[in-house]
Amino acid sequence: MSVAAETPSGGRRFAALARDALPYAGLAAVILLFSLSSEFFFNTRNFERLVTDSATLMLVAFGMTLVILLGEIDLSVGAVVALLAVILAQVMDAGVSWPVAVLAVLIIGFGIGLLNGAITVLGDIPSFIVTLGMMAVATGLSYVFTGSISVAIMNEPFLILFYDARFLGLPVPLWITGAAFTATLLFMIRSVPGRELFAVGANPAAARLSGVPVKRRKITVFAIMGALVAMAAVLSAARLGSGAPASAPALTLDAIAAVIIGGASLFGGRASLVRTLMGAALIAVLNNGMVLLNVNIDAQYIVKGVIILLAVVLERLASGARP
Amino acid sequence: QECLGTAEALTLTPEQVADVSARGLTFGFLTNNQSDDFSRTLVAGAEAYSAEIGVDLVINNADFDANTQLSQFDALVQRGVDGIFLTAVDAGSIGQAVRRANSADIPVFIVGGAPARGEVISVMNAASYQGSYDATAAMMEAIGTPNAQIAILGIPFALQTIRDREKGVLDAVGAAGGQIISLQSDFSQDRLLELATNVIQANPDLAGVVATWSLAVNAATEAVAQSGRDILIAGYDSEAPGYMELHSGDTNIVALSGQQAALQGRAALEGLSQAILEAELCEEIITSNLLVTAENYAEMWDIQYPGVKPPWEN
Amino acid sequence: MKPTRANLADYGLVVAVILIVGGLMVLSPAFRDPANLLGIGRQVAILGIAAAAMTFVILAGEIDLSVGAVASASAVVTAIVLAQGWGILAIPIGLLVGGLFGLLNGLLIVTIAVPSFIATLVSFFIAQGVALTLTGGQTILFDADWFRALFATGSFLGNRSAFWWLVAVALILWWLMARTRFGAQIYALGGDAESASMLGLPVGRLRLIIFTMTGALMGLVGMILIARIGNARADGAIGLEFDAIAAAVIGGARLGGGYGTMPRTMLGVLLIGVLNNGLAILNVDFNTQQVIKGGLVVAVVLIDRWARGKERTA
Amino acid sequence: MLLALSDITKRFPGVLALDGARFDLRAGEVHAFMGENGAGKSTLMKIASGLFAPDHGAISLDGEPVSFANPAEAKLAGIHTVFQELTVLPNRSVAENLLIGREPVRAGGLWLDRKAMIAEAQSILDRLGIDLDARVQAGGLSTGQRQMVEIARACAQSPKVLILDEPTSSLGRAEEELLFSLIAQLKAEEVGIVYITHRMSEVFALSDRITVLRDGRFILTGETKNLDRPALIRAMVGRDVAEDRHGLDIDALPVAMETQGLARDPAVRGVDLTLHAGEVLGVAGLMGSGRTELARLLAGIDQPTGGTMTLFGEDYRPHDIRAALGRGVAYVSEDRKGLGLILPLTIGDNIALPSLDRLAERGLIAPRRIRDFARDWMQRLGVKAKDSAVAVETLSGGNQQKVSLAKWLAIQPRVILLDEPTRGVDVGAKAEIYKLIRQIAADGAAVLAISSELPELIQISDRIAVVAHGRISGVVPAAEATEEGLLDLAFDEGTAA
Ligand SMILES: Nc1ncnc2c1ncn2[C@@H]1O[C@H](COP(=O)(O)OP(=O)(O)OP(=O)(O)O)[C@@H](O)[C@H]1O
Ligand SMILES: Nc1ncnc2c1ncn2[C@@H]1O[C@H](COP(=O)(O)OP(=O)(O)OP(=O)(O)O)[C@@H](O)[C@H]1O
Ligand SMILES: [Mg+2]
Ligand SMILES: [Mg+2]
Repeated sequence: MSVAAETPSGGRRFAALARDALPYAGLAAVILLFSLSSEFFFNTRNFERLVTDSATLMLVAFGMTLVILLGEIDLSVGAVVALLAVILAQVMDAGVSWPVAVLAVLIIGFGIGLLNGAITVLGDIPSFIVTLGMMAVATGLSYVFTGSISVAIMNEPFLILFYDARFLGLPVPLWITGAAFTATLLFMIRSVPGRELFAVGANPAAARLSGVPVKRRKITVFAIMGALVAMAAVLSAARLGSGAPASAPALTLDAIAAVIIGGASLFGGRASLVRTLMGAALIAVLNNGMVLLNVNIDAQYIVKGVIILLAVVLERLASGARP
Repeated sequence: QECLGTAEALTLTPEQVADVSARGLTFGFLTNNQSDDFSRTLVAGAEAYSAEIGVDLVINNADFDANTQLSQFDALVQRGVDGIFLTAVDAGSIGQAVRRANSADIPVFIVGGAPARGEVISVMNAASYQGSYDATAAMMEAIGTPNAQIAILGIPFALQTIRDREKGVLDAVGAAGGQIISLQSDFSQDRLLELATNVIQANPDLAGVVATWSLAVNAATEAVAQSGRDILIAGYDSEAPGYMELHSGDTNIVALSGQQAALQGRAALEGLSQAILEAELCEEIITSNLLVTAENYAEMWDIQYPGVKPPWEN
Repeated sequence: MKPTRANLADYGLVVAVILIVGGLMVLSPAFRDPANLLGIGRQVAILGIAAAAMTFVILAGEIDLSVGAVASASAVVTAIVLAQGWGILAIPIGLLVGGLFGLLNGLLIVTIAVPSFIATLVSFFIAQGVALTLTGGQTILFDADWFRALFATGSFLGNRSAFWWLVAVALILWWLMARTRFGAQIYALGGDAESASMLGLPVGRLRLIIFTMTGALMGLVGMILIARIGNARADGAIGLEFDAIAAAVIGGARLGGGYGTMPRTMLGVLLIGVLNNGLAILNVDFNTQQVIKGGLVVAVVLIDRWARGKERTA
Repeated sequence: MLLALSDITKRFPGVLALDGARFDLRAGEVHAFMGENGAGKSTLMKIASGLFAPDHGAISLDGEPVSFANPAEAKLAGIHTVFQELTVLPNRSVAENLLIGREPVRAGGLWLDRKAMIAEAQSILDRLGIDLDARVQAGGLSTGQRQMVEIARACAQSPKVLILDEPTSSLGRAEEELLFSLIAQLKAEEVGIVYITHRMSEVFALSDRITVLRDGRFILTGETKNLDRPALIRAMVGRDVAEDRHGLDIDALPVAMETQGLARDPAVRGVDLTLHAGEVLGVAGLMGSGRTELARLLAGIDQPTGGTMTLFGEDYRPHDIRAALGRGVAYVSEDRKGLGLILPLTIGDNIALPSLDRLAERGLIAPRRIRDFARDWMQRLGVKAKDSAVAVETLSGGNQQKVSLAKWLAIQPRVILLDEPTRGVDVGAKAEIYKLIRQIAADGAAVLAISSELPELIQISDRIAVVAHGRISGVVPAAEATEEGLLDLAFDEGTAA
């Protein structure tokens, strides 16, 4: 059982550090594989592009880590990213300045997350259903709002700032991802509500008896998820240069998979942000590597399945879990 | 003629082919999905021709995800291919990447509409509007009565071609004095079958169904057959199941509009090659559609699927 | 303390479904046509069988993301076998393909302790790859009227065979779940896997059986799928897993295991089927349908939850 | 020899749980198995039950060497076990729990015979004298009731070897009696019984022989009649443990909590109780008498349907547990696995959970603070574990109980409600916990301690209140209390109406 190692705890230092590093094993193996097979893969420009391109996935996966840690799920993220990008594009199209538009989208995203959380918690129904409903509603609305035509974003400063611009030599999306990662990590293991999440996910009844405001924590997490999704929508819109209703159907499953590949339990109480980062990186590297390697498009699925399996098995073996 | 404006005009001369071969080019080829006949025929056409002219292809599909397609596009730019051809998931959402290709001097040739920004060498489109207009008009004529009730079965997708097809249907129905009583759409063939069945069931006076994409054609055909009613069908996309229907001699399909995917696949490589040889392409290149009916289906198959054995010969 | 017995409040879901059906009946004469109501029965056959199998999986505390892809792969293989003219052999082969994928899931989960989410995600990719490789993205046609009649189109006791397959599967799975030792063990496993193994239940074998059975049932789903429409495609049943999980969860199955019943899952299936059918008949457009369906499903589950009242949780 | 385990070694990551341990069992004997928390008793018996494979060593049954790949095989061989961790399935009825794996069937096994199942289960319950409806969901049972279900399940399968791992840890006196007569009956049928317990009185009343384990090593096996209490304790703990009684002058102490007519239907039906700061008020009662329900009302977990409460003279009406915590009232649940602890989390996280707010500095918590904090409390309660980063689920039962206590003591409550505070704790540790409870009281906290172990109540309390049928049937100064007197009150019929 590597459960203990997953949770933040007091007394561990080097051994724990080493164990935290082990999930890199699967990712490292894949990177090595690609580097050996394609001359185009292993270089800074490709990695930089990879990081920038996977920022959306990363942000959503960070939020998903918190949600899954609680034993909940959010199936609406892909649809909400698309809807928010559409709104962002339309608002800017209507002449609103980009800071206001971005702020508005962040607030709406936060509100959607809050709504998901509130219905789940106050209605006491599974988040699976609530967010499935939200997914359908958001998808429907993004098509209805646009009449199925993607809305181009012509605001160059916005596009540059959230995609091309650099700060201290690194691309802005990387800074945003890094900031979100640090903030989420701090929240998860250094803040009171964050640490309480582990208890809420593993045993909500016991957490409640320990004085944890379980409902409030759950709603908070969904709201944080909403904000991260909104930030992801901003980056996605800047990257695509448009608000498109079909922009991110694969995002939801990819984000959940990243978290689970990172060793989290779908049923709550166990998740690690560092490992989620690895899981998301694995997915991003896989998608990128397959293009560069020119893997046959039909075989790509099989290769992807087998590599995910190998990475997971390798990681489980390395971290000393059951066979 | 200032620019090359048709698929035929793109044809490479033997000298040009030799020139292209000598350069050892690699082209990236991105489809918006890989499970439909159109994409596969397009790819097959391109693959066959790439062997002829000696260029390498890197092929990928986006499973209808605009973000994924953008990543794939960027990976191709990163790989330094000599040209990129894509059937866009959403033309409006690829412009950023097109700009990056522009600055890397990689020519881009696109199906599905001009991107919002960046320069492409040309936009290739099938004659969506005209094709669906023609097929629908043929059906309206076969129905023959005014005020005929028509249902549309479509795909809820944000592609320019889909909107053009629907417009073609509306105009043709309007011109013949018919009325559209239902417009339903879905992505799945099984759901489309359900929708078609429900629509037929709910409308006793339904005279015709226009299916605006391949799976809708299959679904409409099957639903009409199961209902046993005399409802006529026009369709956009003629694929093996539609051809088999026409071949059976007992069908409600009046006409199908066939896109020339294999031709487009070939034209894609020719267009990119022409651009590399510094020829000027017109802003839009339209490939004409085939109007496939019970009379001409055998000839049409050979045009639409060159070198592929017709299904009725199996 | 009183024994747990079904009381009126347990019927919140029934009431909600009845309200929706009633509303649609008032709104649309075509909906209340008996022929249409019967039609809903067969339209939900595929979803119903997948949801029934998924209920078992969820009950055992697991999840299966591969069902859609596995059903598609079996469908493709079956169609190819039929097209080869191997006749009746197609049926065992189709079931076998599904069963093998199910077995693969089970083995990954039981022998190398991969969480079922990952194991079935892996088979999802593999099954999809297999289906695409086998079809090359083309639609596979076959000609076997007996097969189509047997699995979907044949009439029997006033409804089509597809509906009767659903009835048969739902009854058998209900029996397995509620009336056999095997079912009791699955409830135990899902209630507390650790206790179940301390009690000496063959936990590994139970998981293997569940996943293999689900796989084989997806073989059946694949056959019904192609029998309904008469062709097979690599993406025939993609996405089925989410609808199936949704139907089971709407019916009250708890992700995490231990809770769920077949009749309530069937109510969930019925709800989805009725909404799909009714909204199409009312000619609500696809995107608005999404919005309405999303909202209604949440509302129905809220009503159901509210009717059942607060359970004592701590 | 019916069952013999010899030279058994078992290692868990970082722990040598068993180190050449041995144990033998004769047919028709009750063999008490003793040892401190974490000595390895449960582990050894899990090996005998086929749940764990030993790293080394041999098992023989009826003189034949055997090895069990899983619990099913052990059961088939006739070894049935009531595990320390309850394995009652919450989502199933009592009947389904009792008959799991051998449900009555009709039609050649094709059809579960539900009627027969309920009838059979009910008859098992009735035969064993357990007052339970076989149709209710097990999730709603109290811990004691679950334990009875567990015992009934094992006994009903005509075992050859019956292993009982702390079967009475949440049983009241009446159920205990029931179990004892059951054991006598099985003994007469030549069943060999392994009996693990931390209750001394039971050992001497019940067992024929005693085996003691310490730190995974065999210490002794002897006839019970040749051993006495101090000797046994010394063998287990390696030193002597004192026992004493208390009795403060209540009138001199300030009133901490007072209830009047406190009720919540149907379990609590009008409780008048006064709890003083500085005293330990024991609460006795039969299983299901409403003690836990009462404590939950005081802790703000459930809402009363009637009556009033005051806390240090002020109106006290907590609308939820956080409100109660905010006013310094803490509750230690009897259901360690379900409500007390978060098993997959570490010791540190468990202990710190209710204290996180206090440990935070400007909203952030340093992991080191949690570590130090947890280490301190682990030391105070003598939690045996490598460090605070160990997952609680890998601890022995007694050590888990200590963690669950530490977690609540750590918030330094003004009123602490202890529900079975020494469930599954060994004698040595018990004595330490008693000392600790007395210490908290001496430091001024008001302690209310529910326990089903009457000697324990007599030893730790200043006064003992007895609950019967949801009411207080009497309050006795501990100095004057006798087990018989308390039982009389517990059975009091006057409160039943
Ligand atoms: N699954 C496990 N993983 C790791 N360590 C374990 C596991 N089970 C038991 N241990 C360790 O083995 C040792 C023996 O534990 P065991 O449960 O056998 O003690 P016990 O004698 O039954 O104690 P108690 O009286 O408290 O029940 C303890 O140190 C415990 O922490
Ligand atoms: N979690 C629960 N859910 C439902 N009913 C419960 C629960 N806990 C206790 N009860 C019921 O409430 C009644 C009073 O039980 P309670 O646990 O308060 O008694 P107790 O005197 O503490 O006995 P015990 O020794 O079993 O804890 C019993 O009938 C019991 O079955
Ligand atoms: Mg033990
Ligand atoms: Mg109690």
